[in-house]
Amino acid sequence: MKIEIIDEKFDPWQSLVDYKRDELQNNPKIGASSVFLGTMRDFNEGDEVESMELEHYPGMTEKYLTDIVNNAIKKYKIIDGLVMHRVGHLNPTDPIVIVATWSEHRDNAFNATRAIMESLKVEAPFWKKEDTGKGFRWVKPAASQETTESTNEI
Amino acid sequence: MKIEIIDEKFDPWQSLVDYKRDELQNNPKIGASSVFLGTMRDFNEGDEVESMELEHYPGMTEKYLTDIVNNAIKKYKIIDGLVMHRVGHLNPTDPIVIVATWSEHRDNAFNATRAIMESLKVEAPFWKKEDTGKGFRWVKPAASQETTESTNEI
Amino acid sequence: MGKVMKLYIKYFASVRDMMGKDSEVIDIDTNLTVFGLWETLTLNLKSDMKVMFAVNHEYVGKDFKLKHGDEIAFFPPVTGG
Amino acid sequence: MGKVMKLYIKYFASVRDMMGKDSEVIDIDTNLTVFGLWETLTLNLKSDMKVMFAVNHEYVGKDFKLKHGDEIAFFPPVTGG
Repeated sequence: MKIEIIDEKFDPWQSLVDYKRDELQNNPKIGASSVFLGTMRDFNEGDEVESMELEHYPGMTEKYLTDIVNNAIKKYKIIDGLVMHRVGHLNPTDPIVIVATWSEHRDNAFNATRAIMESLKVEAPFWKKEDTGKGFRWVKPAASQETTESTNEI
Repeated sequence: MKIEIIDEKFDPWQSLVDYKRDELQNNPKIGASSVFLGTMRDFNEGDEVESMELEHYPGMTEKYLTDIVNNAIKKYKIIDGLVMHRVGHLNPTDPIVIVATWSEHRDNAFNATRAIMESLKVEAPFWKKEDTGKGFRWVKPAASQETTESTNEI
Repeated sequence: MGKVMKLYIKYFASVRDMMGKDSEVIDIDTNLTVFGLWETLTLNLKSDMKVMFAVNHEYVGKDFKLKHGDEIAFFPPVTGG
Repeated sequence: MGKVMKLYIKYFASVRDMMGKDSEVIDIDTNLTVFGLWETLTLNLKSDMKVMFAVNHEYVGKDFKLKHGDEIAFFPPVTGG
């Protein structure tokens, strides 16, 4: 497993190839690899976005990413998983997150990568602040992600 | 769009990066990329597999792959799609197929890549023949894939 | 007896193994369906093989009517990906 | 009045902006829940901000009881990925 928080621009495919070369290249039990890459768009909620700051909670973020991938390994019987996530200053087209899973059969890898992304979106402590050119704003989560046991209005 | 049938071992990630560099690198409308890679295992249906021959129907295969990706572009409103598929002699751990889609939002890319793979499995004319060390055998499709309008028992 | 038409026939994978060849060109009576052609070609073979039909690179149903110059392919269910 | 305990508090993102600081260490009465602590800290603030609670890097519900030495974090719903 690989979990990494990265504070400068990275090449997600190269990172994937490097990891695969080291850990997985010669594993003939792998029949399926599913990869998701999230990249920064130059628009959000109808506005142009010039750049973005991505903040995280060191320690807790890594812990949750590790738990999320371990849960996917168990639930979907995948062979291995990887999550790499940017923090810091990002520009449009910059990679934000790459998630990869490896399994014997395609169903498991597809489902695991999707599940990791969905869990990451609601559990992993990252926060985005956008510069729209007219000022900064904190990104709001999608409506479906707004409630958890520990969310409270004050 | 890129559709390619490849008759020798290839590096799927490098192919992806090359295509992205040429066609998509600077498209700031892309927020999500979903990639599936199928690789050859050294086992199938309980038996060891030493190598495999992959055959296709030149002309029809490319036509169906193109139609499948075009349908996904329309249905899932993705920005672009890629399919590269091996034919010829393969050994365990060799890449068989890479499917990639690019979209604004993750839901579309996830669904499009999955849909392309499922359609490819039942529509694209490819056939696998395995060498189990005890002889050759044609691979049978999964039970769910066995019937189409034009399938008939004789 | 109708007009004679020329058909270009291809066999793939296990169907090719069964037929013992990968292609043939035949001249045959018109008003033939793809399944009719298949029955003609396999008259002397016993097989429970599932077969799919494609004409000019498109899947077709068993009642599809053939015409002069068609390329017809017979093959088992596909197993790519 | 119970025993005094030391708490290490962190604020992130829009919660940090509202609090005007990113962390503080406080000594406070025992028998406090995480929501009780939040109410104490925001007594003079008006806000309808949604806030999430984590104690020692784990999400907790509002009734979670704090103990000496805990690291408590307050932040808005997460927006990574």
